[in-house]
Amino acid sequence: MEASKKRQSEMVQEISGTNPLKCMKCGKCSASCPAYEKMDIKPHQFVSYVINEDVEALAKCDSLWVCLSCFACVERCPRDVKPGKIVDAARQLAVRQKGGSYLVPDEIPALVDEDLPQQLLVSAFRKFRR
Amino acid sequence: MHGIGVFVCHCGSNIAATVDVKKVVEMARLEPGVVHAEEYQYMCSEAGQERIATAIREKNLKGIVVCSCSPRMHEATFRKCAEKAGLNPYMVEIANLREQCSWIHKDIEEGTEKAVILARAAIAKVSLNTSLLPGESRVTKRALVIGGGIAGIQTALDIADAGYEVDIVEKTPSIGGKMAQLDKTFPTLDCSACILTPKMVDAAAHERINLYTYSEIEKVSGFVGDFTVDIRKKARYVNMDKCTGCGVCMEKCPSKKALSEFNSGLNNRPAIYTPFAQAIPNVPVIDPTQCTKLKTGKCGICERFCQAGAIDYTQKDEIVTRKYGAIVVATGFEIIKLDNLEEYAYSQSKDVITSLELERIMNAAGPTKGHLERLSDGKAPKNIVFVQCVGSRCDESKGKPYCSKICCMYTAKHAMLIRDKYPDVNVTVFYIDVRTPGKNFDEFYRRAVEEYGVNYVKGQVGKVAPQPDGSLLVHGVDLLDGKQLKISADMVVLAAAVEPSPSVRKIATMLTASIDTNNFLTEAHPKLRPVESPTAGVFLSGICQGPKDIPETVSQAGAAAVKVVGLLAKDKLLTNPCTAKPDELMCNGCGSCANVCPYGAISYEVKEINDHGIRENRRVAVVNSALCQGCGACTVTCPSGTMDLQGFSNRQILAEVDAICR
Amino acid sequence: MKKITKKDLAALLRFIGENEALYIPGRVSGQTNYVRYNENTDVDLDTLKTVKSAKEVFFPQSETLYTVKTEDGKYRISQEELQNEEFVLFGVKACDMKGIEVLDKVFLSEPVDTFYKARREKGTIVTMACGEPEESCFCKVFGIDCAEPQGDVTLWNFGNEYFWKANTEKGEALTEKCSSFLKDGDEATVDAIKNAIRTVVEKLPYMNLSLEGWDGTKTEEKFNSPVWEELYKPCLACGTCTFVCPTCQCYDIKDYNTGKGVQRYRCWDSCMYSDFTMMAHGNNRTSQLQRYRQRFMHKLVYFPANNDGMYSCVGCGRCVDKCPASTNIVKVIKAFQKEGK
Amino acid sequence: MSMNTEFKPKIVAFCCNWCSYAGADLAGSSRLAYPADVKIIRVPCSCRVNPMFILRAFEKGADGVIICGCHPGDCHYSTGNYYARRRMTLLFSMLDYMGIERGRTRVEWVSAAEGVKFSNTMNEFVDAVRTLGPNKRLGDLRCKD
Amino acid sequence: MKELLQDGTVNRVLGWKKGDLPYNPEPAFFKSAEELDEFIYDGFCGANLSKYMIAASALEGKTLVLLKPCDSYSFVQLMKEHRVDREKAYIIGVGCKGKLDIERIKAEGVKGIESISGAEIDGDCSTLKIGTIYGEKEVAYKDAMLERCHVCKGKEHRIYDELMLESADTLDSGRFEAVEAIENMTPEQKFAFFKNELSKCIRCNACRNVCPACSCRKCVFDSTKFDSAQKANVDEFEEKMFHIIRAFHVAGRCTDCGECSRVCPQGIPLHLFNRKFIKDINEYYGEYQAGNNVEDETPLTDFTFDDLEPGERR
Repeated sequence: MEASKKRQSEMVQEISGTNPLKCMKCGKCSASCPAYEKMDIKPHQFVSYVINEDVEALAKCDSLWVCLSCFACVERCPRDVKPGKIVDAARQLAVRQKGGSYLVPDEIPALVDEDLPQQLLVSAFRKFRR
Repeated sequence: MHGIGVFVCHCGSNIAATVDVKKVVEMARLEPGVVHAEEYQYMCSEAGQERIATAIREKNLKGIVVCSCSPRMHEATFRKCAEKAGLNPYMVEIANLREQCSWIHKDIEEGTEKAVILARAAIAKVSLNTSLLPGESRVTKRALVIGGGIAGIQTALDIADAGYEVDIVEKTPSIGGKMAQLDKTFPTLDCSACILTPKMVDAAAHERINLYTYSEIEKVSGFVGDFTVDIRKKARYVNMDKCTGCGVCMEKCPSKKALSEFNSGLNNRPAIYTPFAQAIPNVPVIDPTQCTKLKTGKCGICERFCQAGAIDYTQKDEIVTRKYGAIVVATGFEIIKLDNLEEYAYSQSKDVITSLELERIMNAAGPTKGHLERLSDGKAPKNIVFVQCVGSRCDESKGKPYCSKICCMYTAKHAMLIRDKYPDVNVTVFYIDVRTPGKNFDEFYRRAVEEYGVNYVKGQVGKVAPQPDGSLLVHGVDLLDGKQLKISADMVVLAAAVEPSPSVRKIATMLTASIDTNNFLTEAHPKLRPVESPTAGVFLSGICQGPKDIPETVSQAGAAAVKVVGLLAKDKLLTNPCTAKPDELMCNGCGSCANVCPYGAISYEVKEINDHGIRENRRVAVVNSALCQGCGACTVTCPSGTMDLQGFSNRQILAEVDAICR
Repeated sequence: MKKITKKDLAALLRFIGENEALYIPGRVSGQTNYVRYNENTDVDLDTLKTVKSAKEVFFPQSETLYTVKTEDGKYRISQEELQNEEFVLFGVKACDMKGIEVLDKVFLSEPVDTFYKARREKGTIVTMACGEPEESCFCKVFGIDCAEPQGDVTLWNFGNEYFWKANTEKGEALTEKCSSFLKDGDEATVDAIKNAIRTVVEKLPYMNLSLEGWDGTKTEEKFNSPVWEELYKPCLACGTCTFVCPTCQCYDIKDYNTGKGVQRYRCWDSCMYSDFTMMAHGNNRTSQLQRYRQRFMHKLVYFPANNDGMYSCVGCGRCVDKCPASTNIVKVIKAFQKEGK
Repeated sequence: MSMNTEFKPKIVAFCCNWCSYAGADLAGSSRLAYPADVKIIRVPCSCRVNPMFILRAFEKGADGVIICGCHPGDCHYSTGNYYARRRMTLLFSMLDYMGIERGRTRVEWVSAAEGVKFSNTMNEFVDAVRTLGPNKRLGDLRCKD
Repeated sequence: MKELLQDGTVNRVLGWKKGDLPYNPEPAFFKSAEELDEFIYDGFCGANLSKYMIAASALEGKTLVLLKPCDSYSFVQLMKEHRVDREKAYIIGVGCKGKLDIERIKAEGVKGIESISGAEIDGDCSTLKIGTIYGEKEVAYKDAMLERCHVCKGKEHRIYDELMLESADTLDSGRFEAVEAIENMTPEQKFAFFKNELSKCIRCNACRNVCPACSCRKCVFDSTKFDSAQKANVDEFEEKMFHIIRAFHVAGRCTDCGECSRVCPQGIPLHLFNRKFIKDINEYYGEYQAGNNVEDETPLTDFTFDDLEPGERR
């Protein structure tokens, strides 16, 4: 059990390419987050959840689907911890666990707004295919 | 070499417990060249040293090996002992049987076997040792202090008071440095100028202190005790001897568009200026990039108004060459550029300022005459937000990885002063940690919270958004409440990180003093030699070594001064004789050794060489043994083995290798 | 006169190699040198000249003379044993055979070199006539007939066979030992082979080289000739010529510290090296000109003067082939020839 | 297993005077054990270590050679270890290229404060050399007996 | 050349003199126009004359020297090391169409060579017609070229006063192919490969003495300072020691002129050592060509703070 928790936490770090231990707990991510109010687990908490190896809680939380993937937190983090990437990684884990997809590839082009940043688009696909 | 003596120490039971000392003695006797071997309880004791001395005298020993503790501990002791007994001190080698054998091994057999090998290696080495004599170099009884801030001034005063001449080289037109720009100082709230100005005057008036303001270091050569420094005295265009400091020129100067460096660029100054009213020397300089006369040849107003006739548009930079025995680096700091931290809107809004700018705004001699007002519209702010750790404790891509150390305290000071003077102003401080180690520091911070009602919020600011109405929307977070905050502020003050003055890189290179990845100068030892640079004769004072506040800077300045005085008090310095030595006959003059020498100790000369009867002029390497520190980088670069290191020669090291691998 | 078919040769070599040491030209990474035979040896009797000559079998590039060891602070000396087993040296060409004769003059005259002598006594030399002499060959200039080399046994390469003739008692003994592999051969064929070789030799470019004036006299005149001043200039002072030469016999004696003692060994030295004959006071030949001159004066003047006119060059042409700067003994002889005119 | 415990490798460690030698002293005064197979040669700086010394050690029968110096940036002579680093990088690469076991050579930066690191490094290195067994590829046969 | 010699611009010409066989011209100093009749420059003039300029720099007056493009790198490197005097050299950069290796011709089974045509510098250098006492032979010029010409550094001279003759492109293989092939071997294969090659070494020092980078007045292997003076290959260790140290000493200074491999009497591919270091330097510290100019910092007397650690790979 312990081992699998550890493995999940490592997976998040692997997928996100971040090192949560670099966090100095300044909260700048949460200060920057436009979706903060709607989040049950706040951006800065995401980092400590990974450190504390409680990815399961992250995979269940609403924040995953509230996060806009605007990456303001990633951009502004003074320690280069990239909380947004962690959210993204946790979301991927959640999606992998659930499987299935509501979106059919053919439907996608119609939904795409040309001006959207690529990264946001990819995140959106991940997010809304449950 | 014949006539080697071996002395094996028991070190009480420290060595004898895991090394069969008798066996080591017995085995040492079998080594070629060994004529004497003995053991004793404590070789370093007086009785032990006496035994060594007696053996040297009676058996006419040519070299000795002491098998004892680390050479870092007692090499000097045994060298002195040998010298007293009439043996050259460099004919002593130490086999480290304690730290590197008996203390780490438990098995006697194993320990003894290794001890024998270590002794053997030392014997093999000593048999190739040669007598070495330390050279002597003279000490110029004058010190150079680079930088005229509080660190430099204090160092200079302390050295001068001890009776030695000191030159201060300051790149701006006046001494005083950053401290002169500050309004009040923590934790006592003294007026900065009130405590600094007397020191500036003292320095200027001191008979043994010589000021080179508006000057820069051009070139440094030489070595500890005997540095030669070229100082560039930049053209002031004002004759220092004639100027009375009346200030008419500054009033009359029509070109007033330059930003005042002293006021952090918040207002303007004329082309001819002194940085501030109490400047020392109180002699203005003409900024050649601003002066109409110097740029176009027309104007000349200052010259007309100067009754002393001190204006001289024809002045040129002047190079002064001076000799020094010691150099103190006190180059201070700058505030970092905030380009990488655009979220704080520093470049977008005039009302987002740095703490240093706030110092000027709060100062009675500053651009707002000491009134707290917004720079955009001159209105009194009602809500002020302070942001801590701006660019400090950051990932390399964003700012500086270190804590700037002074921000927590000066922010508390600012917050307190504002609440004191303008009780209706709301002050919010966003902090990550409040760091207050220091005498009366935490008390000071607590007063800000408890007595002055400053609102400290744990959490960082994510963004400062200038609003159309001129206010600033600060997006922050209160991590303890778990709430995101959006505060509408009139003014945001950023505690921007400090960094070493950019000029330090060039100076460090000239001095061959090492700097770390953040451009702070490296100390010779972080704990035990914190005010000395690894380069002999170069000392460190103030923030150039690492972030520090005023009291720390002053105490470090004093410490550096003591080190300088200790050096200047000597008439002669003994130089380390373990230096590189080239064999002229073999030298190709290729130049690779000089390329790797960190001390510039190697030069090339064309000399007449007599190579077994063939006389010819050849370019050969010459080592200045006073400069050489004996690292040996050159010896490996030299393909022919022309360069060798005395005391650690190729053959000596190879003999050790052979003895160990035997 | 005997003969052996080429396909039986491998078996013969294996037979000899099983009973005693056999040294034979073998190929290692593209180069042919004398190697100690074993089953994996890539025997190469077709390459005319081995890189190093056959001399190293009798006078190895380096050999230990004695060893000193320290035991409990005392020294113990143990001498290297002399060659005490019979061996066969196979495939030596006429020039190398002559080279061995030159070495005999040096090492077998007083004081006799016991190491060399033991090897000469234990060794049986099987020589081989040259099939296709090359342009750098000039053995005939020194009176050597590469169609009929000396040695204990001589071989001639012809078609699918080697003709085999024993010249000495040792040769007879080897022939006897190997008799099961040998059949009778006829003299006439061999004579025809010899003639064919001699005809080829006449066509070689260096055949007209004249040794006139190199008779061991006029030492001063040769020594002081200005010709050397230009000749030595390309010389790089490497030891290639000396080390590939079948007659160069200079050696150095050195000590090697093994950690447990000292091994005294001797190794080939080259008069081209700046530390050749280095003595406590320095070197008596300080310039490359002097060193260069020494080598050729020794081969063409000093040696014949002391050895009844025997040159210590055998015209193998190895130095012609191998000199990195393309300077060599032929060019020296020619330069003097030209100067003489 | 029995083979490996039998084999006592000869290890030469070149330690710079200012950091690594002091680190070794600290390991000693902290009683941090490492195998007696390691013998230390004191050099002023890691840049004093000539490739000749390393090859010579192997020639005479060493099974492993390790060079310890100040951490990059901390050199007492400010730049010595940077040169040493380049030299050793190239030398080791060449040895590897010639089929000499990579595990027989090592460079480690050990500060005067890193007694633990010194001891751990030596333990690891000796283990690695033990696994490789006696040095056969780089050694003079004359020194073997 | 004759004119420069006659009008006193130069005191001598350093070039190649006709050999007494069709393929063995030797480096020579010509002091008069008359002597120059024996001058030759053809496909067999492989010798790198830069090395001889060290001695020539000590002579009175200027020496006219002919340098092929690859030789000019050596000259620049020697200038950088203050071993040759630019003022004393009048450099004619001569074109090159690839230099020939007589060993390669002989390896084709050619024996008893009497004449060779097709090696002339003004020819098209495509086929060598070889007359031998055993009949006519033909060898493709390309097949007879030295290894170094197949990895030619280019037709540009790094330094010259005057240029003469056309060059040809001879580059047709990867410079580091052979090195990479060895790198990809197992340690056992690597060891066997080098053991096999180096066992042939006779310590004649030809590689060292011909090398323009090995220009020490006294080589460590001739000096007593390291107790390293050895003459004979008593043990295979010694060859390794010699060749590793030699390659190390010229690392960052070797221009890859290929002379060592050209002169080795035992055909040891010595350039494989130098080229390994060149490859490593390029990979670890950035592309570097010794002899390109006199300004670049030599890699081994330079460093950056974030150089990779020994054993690390980039």
